[in-house]
Amino acid sequence: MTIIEMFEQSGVLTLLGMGVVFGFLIILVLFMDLVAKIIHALGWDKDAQEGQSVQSGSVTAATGNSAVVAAIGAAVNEYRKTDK
Amino acid sequence: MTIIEMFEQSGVLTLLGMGVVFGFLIILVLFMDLVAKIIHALGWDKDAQEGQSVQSGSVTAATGNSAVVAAIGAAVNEYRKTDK
Amino acid sequence: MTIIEMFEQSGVLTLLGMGVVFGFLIILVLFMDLVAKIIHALGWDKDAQEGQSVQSGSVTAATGNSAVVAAIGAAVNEYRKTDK
Amino acid sequence: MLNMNKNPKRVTLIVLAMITVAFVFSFMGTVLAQTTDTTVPAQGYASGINPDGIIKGSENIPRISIASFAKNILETTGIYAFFVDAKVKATPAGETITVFGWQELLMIIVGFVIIYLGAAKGFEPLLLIPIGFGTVFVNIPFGGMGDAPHGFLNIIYEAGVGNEFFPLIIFMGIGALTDFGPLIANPKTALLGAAAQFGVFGTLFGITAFNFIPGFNFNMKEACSVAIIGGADGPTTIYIAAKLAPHLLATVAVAAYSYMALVPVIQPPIMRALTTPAERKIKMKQLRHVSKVEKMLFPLSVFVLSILLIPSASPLIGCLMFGNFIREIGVVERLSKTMQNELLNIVSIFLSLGVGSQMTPEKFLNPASLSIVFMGLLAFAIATASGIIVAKIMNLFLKEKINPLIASAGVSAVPMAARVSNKVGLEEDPSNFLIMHAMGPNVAGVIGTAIAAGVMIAVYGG
Amino acid sequence: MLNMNKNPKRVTLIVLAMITVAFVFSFMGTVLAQTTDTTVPAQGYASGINPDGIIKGSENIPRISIASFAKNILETTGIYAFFVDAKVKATPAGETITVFGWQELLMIIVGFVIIYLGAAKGFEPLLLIPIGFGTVFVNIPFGGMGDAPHGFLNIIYEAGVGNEFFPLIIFMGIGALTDFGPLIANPKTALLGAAAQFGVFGTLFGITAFNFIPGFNFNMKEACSVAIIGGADGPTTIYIAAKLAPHLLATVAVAAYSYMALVPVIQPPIMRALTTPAERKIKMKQLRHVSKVEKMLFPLSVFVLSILLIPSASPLIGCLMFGNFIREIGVVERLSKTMQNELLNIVSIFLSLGVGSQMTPEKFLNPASLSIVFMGLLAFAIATASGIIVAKIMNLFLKEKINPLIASAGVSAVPMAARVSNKVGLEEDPSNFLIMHAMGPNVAGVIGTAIAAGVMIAVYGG
Amino acid sequence: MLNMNKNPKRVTLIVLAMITVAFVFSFMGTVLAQTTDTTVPAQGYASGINPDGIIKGSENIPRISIASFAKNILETTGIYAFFVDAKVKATPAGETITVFGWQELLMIIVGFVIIYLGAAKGFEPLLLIPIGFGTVFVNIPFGGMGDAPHGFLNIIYEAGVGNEFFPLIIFMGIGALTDFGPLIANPKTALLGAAAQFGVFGTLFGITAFNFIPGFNFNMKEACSVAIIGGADGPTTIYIAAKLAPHLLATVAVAAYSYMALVPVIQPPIMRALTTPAERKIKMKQLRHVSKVEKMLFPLSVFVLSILLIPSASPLIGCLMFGNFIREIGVVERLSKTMQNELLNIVSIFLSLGVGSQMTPEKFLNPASLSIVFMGLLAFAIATASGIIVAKIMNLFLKEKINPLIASAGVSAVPMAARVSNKVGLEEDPSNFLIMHAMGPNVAGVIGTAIAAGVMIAVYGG
Ligand code: NA
Ligand code: NA
Ligand code: NA
Repeated sequence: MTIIEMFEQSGVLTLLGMGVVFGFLIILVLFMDLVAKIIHALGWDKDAQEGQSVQSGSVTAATGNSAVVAAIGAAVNEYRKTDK
Repeated sequence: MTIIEMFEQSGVLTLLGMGVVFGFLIILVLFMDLVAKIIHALGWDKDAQEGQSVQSGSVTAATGNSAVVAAIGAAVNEYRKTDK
Repeated sequence: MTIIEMFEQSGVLTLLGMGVVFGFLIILVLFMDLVAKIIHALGWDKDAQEGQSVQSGSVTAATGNSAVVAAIGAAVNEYRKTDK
Repeated sequence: MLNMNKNPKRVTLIVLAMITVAFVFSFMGTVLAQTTDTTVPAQGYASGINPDGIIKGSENIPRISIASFAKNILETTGIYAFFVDAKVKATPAGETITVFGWQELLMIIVGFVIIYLGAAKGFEPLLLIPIGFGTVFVNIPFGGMGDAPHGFLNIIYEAGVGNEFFPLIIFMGIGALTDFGPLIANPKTALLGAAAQFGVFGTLFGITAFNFIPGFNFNMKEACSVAIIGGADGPTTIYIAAKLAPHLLATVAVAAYSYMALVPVIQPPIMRALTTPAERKIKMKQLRHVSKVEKMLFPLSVFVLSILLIPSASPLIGCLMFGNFIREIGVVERLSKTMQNELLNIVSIFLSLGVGSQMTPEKFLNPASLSIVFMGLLAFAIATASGIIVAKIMNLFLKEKINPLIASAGVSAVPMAARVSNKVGLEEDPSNFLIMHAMGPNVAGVIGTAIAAGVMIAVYGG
Repeated sequence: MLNMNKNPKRVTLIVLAMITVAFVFSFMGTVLAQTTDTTVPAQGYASGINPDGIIKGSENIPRISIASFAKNILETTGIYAFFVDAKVKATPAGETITVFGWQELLMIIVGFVIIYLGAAKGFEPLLLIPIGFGTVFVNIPFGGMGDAPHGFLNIIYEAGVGNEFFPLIIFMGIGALTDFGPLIANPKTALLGAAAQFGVFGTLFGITAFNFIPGFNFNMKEACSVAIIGGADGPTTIYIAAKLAPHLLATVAVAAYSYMALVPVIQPPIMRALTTPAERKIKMKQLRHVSKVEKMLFPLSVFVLSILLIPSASPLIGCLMFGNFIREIGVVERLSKTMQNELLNIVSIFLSLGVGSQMTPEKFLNPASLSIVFMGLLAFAIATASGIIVAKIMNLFLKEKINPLIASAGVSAVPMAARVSNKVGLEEDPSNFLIMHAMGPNVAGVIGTAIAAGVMIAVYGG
Repeated sequence: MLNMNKNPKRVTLIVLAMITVAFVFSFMGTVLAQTTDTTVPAQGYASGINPDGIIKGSENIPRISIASFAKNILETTGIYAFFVDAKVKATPAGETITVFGWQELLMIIVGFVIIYLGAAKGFEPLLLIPIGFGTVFVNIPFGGMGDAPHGFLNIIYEAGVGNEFFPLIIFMGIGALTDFGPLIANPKTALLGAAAQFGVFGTLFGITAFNFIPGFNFNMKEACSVAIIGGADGPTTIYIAAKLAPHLLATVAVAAYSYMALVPVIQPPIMRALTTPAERKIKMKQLRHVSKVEKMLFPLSVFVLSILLIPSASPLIGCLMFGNFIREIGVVERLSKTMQNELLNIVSIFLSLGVGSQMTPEKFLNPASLSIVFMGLLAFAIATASGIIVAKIMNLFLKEKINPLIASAGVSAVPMAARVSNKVGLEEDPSNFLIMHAMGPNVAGVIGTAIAAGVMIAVYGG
């Protein structure tokens, strides 16, 4: 293979490789849309609809408790070290 | 080996295999009884006799604190995630 | 190799092996002194100078909280067991 | 030094500069190397001064055109392969067989069904999900994940599934997780764990009977590998299959784990059919407390007895009791935790993937697989029934009656079977908690199955 | 028994006594053994009655004198070796090459530079520190840590680096750590992850161009192994290199991880150059919440599509999605934690040490390494730019505009690249948090790179 | 889908139906396969229409009768084997030797004694318990756990005990657990760690002297493997034994760990004999605080010096310092925790089992084992004494006197030896806490022993 041929081969691989990558991800996007619609139609996404407030609540809690979390983490760490 | 012979072989294996299984476990039962008696005679089982009340106490505590345990578990989990 | 020769060989190995061990560790000691001086000159050891009081404080805290640590440890353990 | 984070650009420049210096040095080496060349092609090697030369090392690289690429990509899709593929493979018996693309597809579907079973709550998900993924992985056309020597699943299988390694590690972990206290407190329940082994041996007859159907050819080694499913013990099943009939390993393992998951479905009808309401209401005396010393001596005792009496069962019993001793001795908490958690989890993932990797068309799609599924069910039913019957026989002689519901737990499937005993008991009398009593036969069943496995190995060779 | 701790001396005595008894027994065995001797030397064997005899088994032991010892110890110092050593080794291409001591020293310095880069905050320390140590280890003269078959690093490399094992385990761990929620909530951002793969394929031209320079000879397989660096995915890079060009493995892996660490340096100038302030201020609608069922089905969907369409990418995609399914299914928390933590950490340490172990003079000190460093930089730049350009093109058609800053995250380098998008966005509008939006292209980039890798394997063989 | 849990029976039916469908398909494949048969026996193959045929594949299955089964089961009991067995094995030296059943029994008893020593509080239980179980496992007659290639212990041994792998992983873990702060704060205590290596080299003379006794034949390589026990460093001992005298591996490893456990028994009398009460009361100045930067640079410094000066010790030193650097650098907490916990624990279990697996009659029951036990004791005594003597010599020159009690900690056995120093010090002056001062020589002893090991490898080949 000469250098010119290799440029050519790179071109072919780029063209078609990007085609496959985009092709796959486009199919994936379409499939995901379909799955989302089916799930919504079947009502299986209720946890998400209800969960919205709950989840944001828990996030706040988690953030608010970060000091506690850190303290517990440290304690657990300490505990582990003593444990050895 | 014909099928009839294999039935015969299965019979022999069942008879004697079950004999060995029962034999082993009966010997184990007898041995455990012996060990328990020796341990009792030597007084090495005091922790069990005393422990009875203590242990039930700790079980209650553990159950009563299950919310706390879950909370700590979640916190530790959270901590682990942040930690990465 | 006769036994006498092996005594001789052991002698040579001891003499020179101990020389290497001491040599290495003496060089290490000198090197560490040098490193410590350079670090001190560059002021990179400030955390240690300041840390002194902080660290002893945290140690006390850790010791004082050992019951809490043990409790949390037990809780985490309990949590792990339930988790399975 | 600590300023580095503030000047990432400068750091980048310095690094690139250093690399350039390395380059200068490096050229020396390669210039030397260049002189030791072999045969140069007629066109010479490609470079700026000889752009028509051949690029060194490019001789064997395939050339692609848009058409050939499109064809190649198309022919390497799974869809194409499932319709068109046909590979010649060897069955475990050494016969050549043609594996078609649709068979691979079928196995992939089987894999997803296993994942589905596992992902549903309570169906041994820790094992069935990775087994299912392993099944899918190995059957992906052009995936090569099961190929020797460098395929992902082949590496895992060779490392520990096709030999004693992973099953015995799992047994160590199970030992470290198991509390033998209920068995020590009421040793006679061990006999119920022994009785359940009728499920193992009785199934031998059913498997022998299958030989009447043309196309089925089970010899005794294979029959043993299938019958052990009745022991409801995953690692023991894999251990025996690896020794006596490796080609059935995946099928018997999947059957064993599936039925262990189905214990709540299989057992209750049998339990109700074989017991009277009065028997199901029998209350048992609360278990005595077991001292720490007894718990420490128990694993050693079982281990020593197995060495003296049936050493071919000792690898299984020994590893189980090693784990349990580590658990009970208390001074090696580090090792106990590791065996129960990280080591057990890691090896579980690998063992399950490795088991799944054996689910290939040439090994699975044959009459034997179907019969294994039915025989596994039979084995569980016999094991359940014989435990209950032995309990009823024992009650003829015992003053303190045993509730026969706890006897079904003798199949092992720890702790699922004990929970089933408890549940069926509660149906009859909501104040009668049998779970702790059922744990005795439950853990004895593990020992009993290991002994049965030891007998098989002693007879048919390890 | 429990008194033992109180009487350690007595215990010691007892143990010594027991050992002495064992000794008495043991002699019997050896006395028997002694009779089965072969040829006795003329002097006889040494003992108290024959002190001039030869010590049995000492025939081949070298003798040392003070002078020879001193010389030997001196000649086995690293300092001496760095100045004097010259070993004949084989390059990956099969040519013989002389590796000099100073080249080993140079590689050790490179190793310490890698450690330095890693140890500085934020430079992929989890990977670069062990890679650096691996590099140092393998180049220690007389260390033998990379030697087959018993060297530490050789064992690690053979176990999982030179095959599919460790990279796929890492992918399982990454899957278990990744939340695909942002991608599921806004699937069209997947196209930005696809666009970034121009960084992979575009780099092929640059590498081809390097062939004009004498001394550079990249064939297509090698070019692919280098170009994949643009995917910013360590395990994929290693996976492809192990399949297509094992001799470049260490260099491309180190380049990939180094540039992943340098993302905050490389990307922002390109991002600012290609976007207008107005574009950088685009606010995106908050992401919808994604249901648990969708999160559970997503990994299975991607996996199934990859099997059907491009199965050569399925090992990578499949392991990633296996890990993610384990994460999202919820019932196997044990396995999920293990994959995310212990297994991932252990395999990371080994994979990194194993990668480092390939950084030897004969593999690294050649022109290819330098070009790989420059091509890696090019690949990252192209990937960043093409993502942004595709986002701008998409904005021509979309009603809800995409902030093109999130497109740079398509290179993967999770989650570093998404953080960079967020940071550059905040510079323009301190109230505009882009991080969650950027996570979509970010995780899509991982999938996109795996597909690109699948194409390469499909074309050039696995 | 989510209804599945509510209808387990229906699910079971569906699954069985699916399997039946698979069966229909599967028969096609096997019917095809049936055609490619080889030679059919005269009776034909068994089936319902030919019940007298031979079951395919059953030709080589042994037949059992009640009598033969009973005989077989009896002859495969451990009790029988211990009395009757006699196998011809090869010693490490290549001589054939007859191993009797009672010797296996003796080794099993030795295994349980090791377990007993380990299970007692404070006797290195993390190592001795698994070593003991490994010893028992490998000597179980008909267990086959040590057999190549598929035995459990053989797999473990080949994976990492017979090569550099496990010992170096352990060293990484030890490095990650060790705080070198006390040594950095008072570097001159490193000399006490050097002095203790007299215990290693001095023991060479004792081992040489054993050659006067007929039946003992230690060459220099074997002598070095035994002498290194004096270093009180398990992994280093195993590392050296694997390189210089693999047949002694188990014996020296068990001796090393046993004496490390017995340090509180061996050292105090020697310490009291060699010091005056005044010396034992010497108070040492509180250690200065050591900065984070110093702690980070220390492992790199030691590593670099070892590369430059004694690279044959670099694998040991390097892995120790790799672990320590990971610990001190702070940014890779994930790796540090993994090295200290899961990885260390898992490898400890395997290394210990693997060491135990070498405790077979043909390797252990010979005069060498006894002498190793006595020489190990001698080595510990010399190491303790020489540390103290050097401390006293140093005190002649130092203004700030060293308490010679801390010098005994130079044997390593971290942190046991340092605790012993502290305890003996407190006996003399209850307000004089020496533990932190003793940690300096203690960790220096690990480095010193690694250097001594490097010397041995440099001289006698790796
Ligand atoms: Na069972
Ligand atoms: Na990517
Ligand atoms: Na030492």
